[in-house]
Amino acid sequence: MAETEKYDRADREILAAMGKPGRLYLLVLAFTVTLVASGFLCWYHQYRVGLGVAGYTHPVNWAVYITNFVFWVGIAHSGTLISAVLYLFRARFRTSFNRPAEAMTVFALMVAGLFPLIHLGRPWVFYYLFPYPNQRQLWVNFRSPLIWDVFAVGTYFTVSVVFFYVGLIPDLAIVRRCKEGIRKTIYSVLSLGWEGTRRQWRHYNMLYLFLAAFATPLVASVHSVVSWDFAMSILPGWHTTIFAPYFVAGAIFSGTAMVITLVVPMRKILVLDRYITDDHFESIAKILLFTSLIVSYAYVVETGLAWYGGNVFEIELFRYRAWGHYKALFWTMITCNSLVPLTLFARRLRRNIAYLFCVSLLVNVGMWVERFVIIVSSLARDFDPYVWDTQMYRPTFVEVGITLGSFGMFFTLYLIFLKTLPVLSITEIKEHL
Amino acid sequence: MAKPMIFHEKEEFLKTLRRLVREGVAKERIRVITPFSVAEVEEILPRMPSHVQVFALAGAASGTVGGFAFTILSTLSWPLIVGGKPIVSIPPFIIIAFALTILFGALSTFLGFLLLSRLPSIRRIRSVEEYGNAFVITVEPEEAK
Amino acid sequence: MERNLKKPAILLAVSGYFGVFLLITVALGFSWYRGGQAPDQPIAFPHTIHVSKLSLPCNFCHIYVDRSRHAGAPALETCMSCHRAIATEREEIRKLTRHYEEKRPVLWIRVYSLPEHVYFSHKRHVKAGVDCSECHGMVGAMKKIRRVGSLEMGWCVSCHRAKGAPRDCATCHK
Amino acid sequence: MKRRDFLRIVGVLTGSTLISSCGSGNGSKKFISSILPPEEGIIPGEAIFSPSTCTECPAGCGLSVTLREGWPIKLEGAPGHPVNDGGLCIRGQSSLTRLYHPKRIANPMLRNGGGKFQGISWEKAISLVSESLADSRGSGRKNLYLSGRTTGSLSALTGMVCRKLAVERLPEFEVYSHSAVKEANGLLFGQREVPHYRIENADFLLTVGADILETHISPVSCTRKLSRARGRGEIRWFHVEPHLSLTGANADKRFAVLPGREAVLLSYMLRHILDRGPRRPGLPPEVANALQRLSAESASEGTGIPVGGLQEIRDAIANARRPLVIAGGVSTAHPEGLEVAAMAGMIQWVTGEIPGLVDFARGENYGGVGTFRDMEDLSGRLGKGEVGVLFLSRTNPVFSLPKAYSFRENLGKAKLSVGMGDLLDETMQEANLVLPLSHSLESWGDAEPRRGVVSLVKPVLNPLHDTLSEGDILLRLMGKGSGEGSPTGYREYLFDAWGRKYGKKGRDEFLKRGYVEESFPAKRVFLDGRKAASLLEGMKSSAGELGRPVLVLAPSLRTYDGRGRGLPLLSEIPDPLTTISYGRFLSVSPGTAKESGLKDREEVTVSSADWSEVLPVKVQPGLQDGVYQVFRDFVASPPLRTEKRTGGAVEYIDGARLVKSGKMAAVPILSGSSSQQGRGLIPDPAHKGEKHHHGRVSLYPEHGHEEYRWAMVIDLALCNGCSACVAACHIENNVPVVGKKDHLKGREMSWLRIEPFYGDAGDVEFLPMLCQHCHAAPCETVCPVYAAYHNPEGLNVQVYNRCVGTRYCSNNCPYKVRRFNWFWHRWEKPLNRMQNPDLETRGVGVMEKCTFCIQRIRAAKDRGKDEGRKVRDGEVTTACAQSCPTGAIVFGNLLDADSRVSRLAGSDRAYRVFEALGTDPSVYYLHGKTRGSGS
Repeated sequence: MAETEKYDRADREILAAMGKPGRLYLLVLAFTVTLVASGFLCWYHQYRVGLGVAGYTHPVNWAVYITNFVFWVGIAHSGTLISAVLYLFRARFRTSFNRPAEAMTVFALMVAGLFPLIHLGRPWVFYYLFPYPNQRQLWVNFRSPLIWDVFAVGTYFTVSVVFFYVGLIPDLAIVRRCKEGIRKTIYSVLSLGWEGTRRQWRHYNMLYLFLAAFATPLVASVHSVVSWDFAMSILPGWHTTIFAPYFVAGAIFSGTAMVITLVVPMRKILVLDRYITDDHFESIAKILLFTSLIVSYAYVVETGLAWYGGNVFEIELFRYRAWGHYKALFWTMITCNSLVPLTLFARRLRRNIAYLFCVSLLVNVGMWVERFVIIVSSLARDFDPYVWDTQMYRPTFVEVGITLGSFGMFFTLYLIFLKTLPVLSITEIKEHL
Repeated sequence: MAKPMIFHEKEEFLKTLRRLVREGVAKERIRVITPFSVAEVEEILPRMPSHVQVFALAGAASGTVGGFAFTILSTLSWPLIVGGKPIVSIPPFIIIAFALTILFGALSTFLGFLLLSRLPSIRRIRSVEEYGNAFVITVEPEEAK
Repeated sequence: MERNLKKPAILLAVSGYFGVFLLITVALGFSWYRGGQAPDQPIAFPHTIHVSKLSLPCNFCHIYVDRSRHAGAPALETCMSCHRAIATEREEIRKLTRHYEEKRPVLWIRVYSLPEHVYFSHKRHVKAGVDCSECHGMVGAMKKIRRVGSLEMGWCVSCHRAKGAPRDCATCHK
Repeated sequence: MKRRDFLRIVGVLTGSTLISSCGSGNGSKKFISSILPPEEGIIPGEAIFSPSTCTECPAGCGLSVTLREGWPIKLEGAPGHPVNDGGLCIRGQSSLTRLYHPKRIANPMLRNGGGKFQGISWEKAISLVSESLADSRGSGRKNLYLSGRTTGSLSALTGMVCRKLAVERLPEFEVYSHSAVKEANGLLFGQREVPHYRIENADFLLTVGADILETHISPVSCTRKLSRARGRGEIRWFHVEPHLSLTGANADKRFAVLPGREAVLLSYMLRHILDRGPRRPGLPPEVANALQRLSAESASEGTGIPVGGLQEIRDAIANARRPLVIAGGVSTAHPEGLEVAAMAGMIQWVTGEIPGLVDFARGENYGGVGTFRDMEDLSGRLGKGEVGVLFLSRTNPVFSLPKAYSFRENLGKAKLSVGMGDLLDETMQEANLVLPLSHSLESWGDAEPRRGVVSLVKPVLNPLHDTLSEGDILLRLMGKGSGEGSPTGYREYLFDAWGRKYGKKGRDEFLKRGYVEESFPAKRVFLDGRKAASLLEGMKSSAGELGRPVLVLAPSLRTYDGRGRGLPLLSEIPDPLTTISYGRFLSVSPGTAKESGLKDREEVTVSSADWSEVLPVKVQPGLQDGVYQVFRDFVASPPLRTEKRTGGAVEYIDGARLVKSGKMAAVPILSGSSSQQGRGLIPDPAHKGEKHHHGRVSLYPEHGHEEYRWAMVIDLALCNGCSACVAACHIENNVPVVGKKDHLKGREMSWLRIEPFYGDAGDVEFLPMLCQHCHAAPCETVCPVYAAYHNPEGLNVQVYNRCVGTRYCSNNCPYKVRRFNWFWHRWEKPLNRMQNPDLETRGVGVMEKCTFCIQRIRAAKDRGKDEGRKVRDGEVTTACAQSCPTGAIVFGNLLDADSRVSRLAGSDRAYRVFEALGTDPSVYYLHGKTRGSGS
């Protein structure tokens, strides 16, 4: 048959996803939206009454909110990794993941960005955190890692959005073609009147290359900065030089897991097996395995440092992590992040999508717990024994609600994405058809 | 304007394109539309590379400079000692400068792209002749130039 | 027909969006204007006469201005020391006299008030040679006292910058 | 606006409204012109100080009350006062919260038919009382007047009124009446009095059970004298006690004696002193012979103190030039208490330190105070129904007396019981008629805590509620009773009383100064050999043994005998030894805990013959096995026996049994670890010689300070953990009281805390921890908005209004001294009056911490500027340093080379906590001498 028909088929099959939403879709959407709503209510309660409604037990001043922040920023990373880094490496399997991955990046960052504000004691003056000329003639303290966050995450978000959008332009042009009425208008506007002329393609390729080039250092930098929120402090368990690489690896690890978690059901429901093959999954599973090994290595190293360094504070802390109030979580973390992924050495398991899916879920859990353990346990055992926590920190319904809300928000956004934008980058797929 | 030739096979389209070039049709007069970026086209009709990188460089540079200027000046405008560190402590400022480099770089590259490729174009947003997934060649008449 | 429904809808949405901002700006502007307004005092005390005509020094009545952080309002005794004799027939002076005789303090309406977290000392500023008018404006020319400075942080700071006064936060923040 | 109305009233009186006029504080929208210009010296926005006397316990410490805008906002010890000389204890500091207590009784109340209280007017109340006085006189019932310890003019007035109205004045009731000591002194020297001990002149002090730092007679006075002497290194101090008290924890050496066996110890000491050859005036032979002879072994057998320990004490006394022995507290509150007190007396006699160290001339005025037996009798008379009107003033027998007395029941049998007090305590709730008393800050009066020391009680504000002072009530009663109509008020009464006593000029001096001190010739006393001998004879057949395990009821540092229980601040501040803030607990020894598998917070039922209580357990290092310990105020009407000879209560419950209830109680134990975990917060005295100033290596150029670098030195050898500083800080800085729920989450707000760290021997050292105002502060760098920064005077400033509440600063503070406002903290009216207008009250979501009392620094600099000079050393001090009874805290300018601070900071005892972290703190600690525990 004629090539064009192949292409048309691809268009049809991929755009099929954007058809009328089915009952299942609506149900899931309704569910996630309710999560968001309840999360918002919890936050409002906290806003009115004060941060005390959360379960903080001094000296544990940071807990679930910061955990979520780190977790979501982490999730964002693999998006950039897949779309930018793999682009530069010309990895073939990238094309089948990059669109959902990029979408994930953007949404994860939207969610992550909320948490620094949620965890503020006085959210109503959040704007103090932004450097803008004001009548008070005050600026921010650029020495504070929290301000680095503002810049790093802000930049990351902007760049990811641009990258995501640029990738979409030619596809939007295709959508424009198949839509009618107001939708057509909208998509034509979004596609900026893309034609596919030679000139456009030339500049487009160049732009895409440069964006990829710009985004790649972000993969390393953003989570390093996030890790410095902790590493720059003097707290035993936080103040370690290995935190930056350790966190970046962790971020990609968790992000990759999340990609799998999202793409497996997507491929099943939207029948995209032709475009997302098991080989693709296998190669991404390899990334998962690799990063898992790095993370496990980091666990060993930080414990080793504490033990070999002979610093009483560090030693006590790591003893406490493994055998103290939070030991259950610590061992969950080890199991999910270090032990379970080892099974992926077996090729059969790598290619077993169902199994891969389960592993990815476990890794998601494990990585969330990892952040929690790092943050909470270190705070609970610092220098002055008098202030060691007298009883365990437990999140309250507010924190739980807001956390669930954040997941709700993420998936809501993702579901909307499925119905409004092409879920795979069609043009790129065509190139390789 | 001239009637476009529409092809359904990439090879066939490329053949025609080569032929046209051989026949000595001025490159400027050949207008090509493809459903996706086709590397061969560039080989057949070579052109000096895109200028997008200029924008990238300019943006990035301004980001770096701006980043340092901003942090240093704002701290000097109200010097406050924190943690016994000097007012102008470069190491942390590097991080800010770096972030801004990437940010400005990316944005200005994007703007550059829009400028160079004449996007967004209102006319085409209004109406654009769609060729679906076909490869199209239009040869503009001499007097067009 | 769907179209012609959507168009006005969009129009409405857009105009509403900007409308809100417009309203907020107007409201802010108005409140600011009100802030600058001169309130009606229980006794219409004319600074014009006392300051310009009689050219009384400020600390003739605000006796604490160079001794305390507060300038202090004159005790009615002080007013009466003159007004037992002067202009006794005037309505406002009668009011004053009534207050004095019934031992009811006069509750003036505050024109300059600082938030709780600010430490401000009249004494220090006066001793540093800051003229009253620099913050309170040409009181002598005001029939009713009007707030001239915004009393916002930036307002204080710019003067401190200009005069090289300390800019340590703890100077003013309690 | 409430406050405005009040000010208007006061304003009319004094013109002090002007103080509040134009107050930049609380952004008030009104601006007041008062009627008259204020009196001379009153400057708006400036603090005024007024002398007064603390009435929280019988000690009668002198106060200097800080007034702002017409309201008392802070109490400080009056410098130079003969009792406390500037110091003030935790209870005294909290006295303000009694004045402003939201639950204070606002007006007289009468119990109606339904047993409910309903308000009545004073006229009604007074006439009701005098009527029932009259007709019970008619019906041959007795009218009785019972009060807490009363001295000075009030005592005189009470006497007069009682005579006039034919009311029988009962001996005053105090839980700690020192009856054994009085009895013993009566017996030996014919002086039924508690003498004044001149600790400052002794070179060796042996305290037997007397908790001189907590509640014993005059704690602040004792603490001050003792710590001055210790500061000069002129005194050694041993302490002997059956349980563990804060006092014991602070002695140079502490010996745990078997409960009730102190007499054996002392007789051994006395014997030894006699054998050491004659000291003037020696003992009459019959006494000497009566004194039993004990070998060190048998003495050790009898007392449970190892032989070595005994010899150590023995030699210490024998070798001391001016040894002083003080027996009291729980050691004199058991069946052999009289002997213990007598032995102490005889040792004092033998060592010839009467009247040198033991001064009967200026006794502690406990003459009028009765005993538990008196109360038993009273209860009996009530039971017989022979009592008409019973006045109960400033006393809470229903709570304090043993159940066996069945005082509560019998109280109902009185025709009319009239309760006088400020809070509705157990006794007041039982009374038929409640007459609210004004706080000492609202009323005139005086006190004579020690013979010849008269201290002024002077009102600083109009009564907040419809209350009267006890004096006024009495005068009104007299007026009604004697039909001559109400005479002049108590104020007038006092003024001419003082006038008569000191003359016009003397009175004004008294009113200005706040106290007078008369001098007496030393009183010679002589030992009555016969009585002493017979006492010793009786002792041979000692019946002092208490059946163990024994439960000791210890006096409470925070609430004295329980009278402070009503005050929220006193429960907010943890007990220094256990760091438990809210709720009751039972202390058990580590040994007991181990063998019966008890953990902290575990609930047990502690019971004796006919009594039981459920209490959570706290394992108390240093407590000896076989002894349990609770504070007196944890147990309502405890099952105490009365001691036959002294009439005092036996503060022990012997044969106490523990039964686990298996439940865990929610007890806020604030300390996360009772040991330092070898982290050297308080360096081990073993390497005291070491230099503690590590050279600091920094990548950055140092930043300097021009005029001032404020710094603090805390002498751990002097600090005894009494927590007065914590209370002072709370009140000075508007630090909120957050309550038990938040304490359980570790969310206490106190800017200053006392950290007790126990050694393996059960010895404890206290580390006051507050913001260290680091030169290179970790908290500052991490604040995104400069809310925390280092100011040119070396203060680590927190700008509350800039704080967004990331809590990063607290995370990064190695000392964890930053406090976060998790909620809006509100001061229940009228407690909000107590707020210091020089500080903003922090809202929700803001981080706060110690500021080195920046408002005081600001004021001092302001004065300095006016006089065109720098702030002098000692001119400005922090609230904690000011109220510290031991003078352990010194504050000043480190740049001034000859300021006390910089001299002490240079001493080789000086070190800083976690110096290795390179935070370079401005708080220096002088590490303590080793305090071993003998047992």
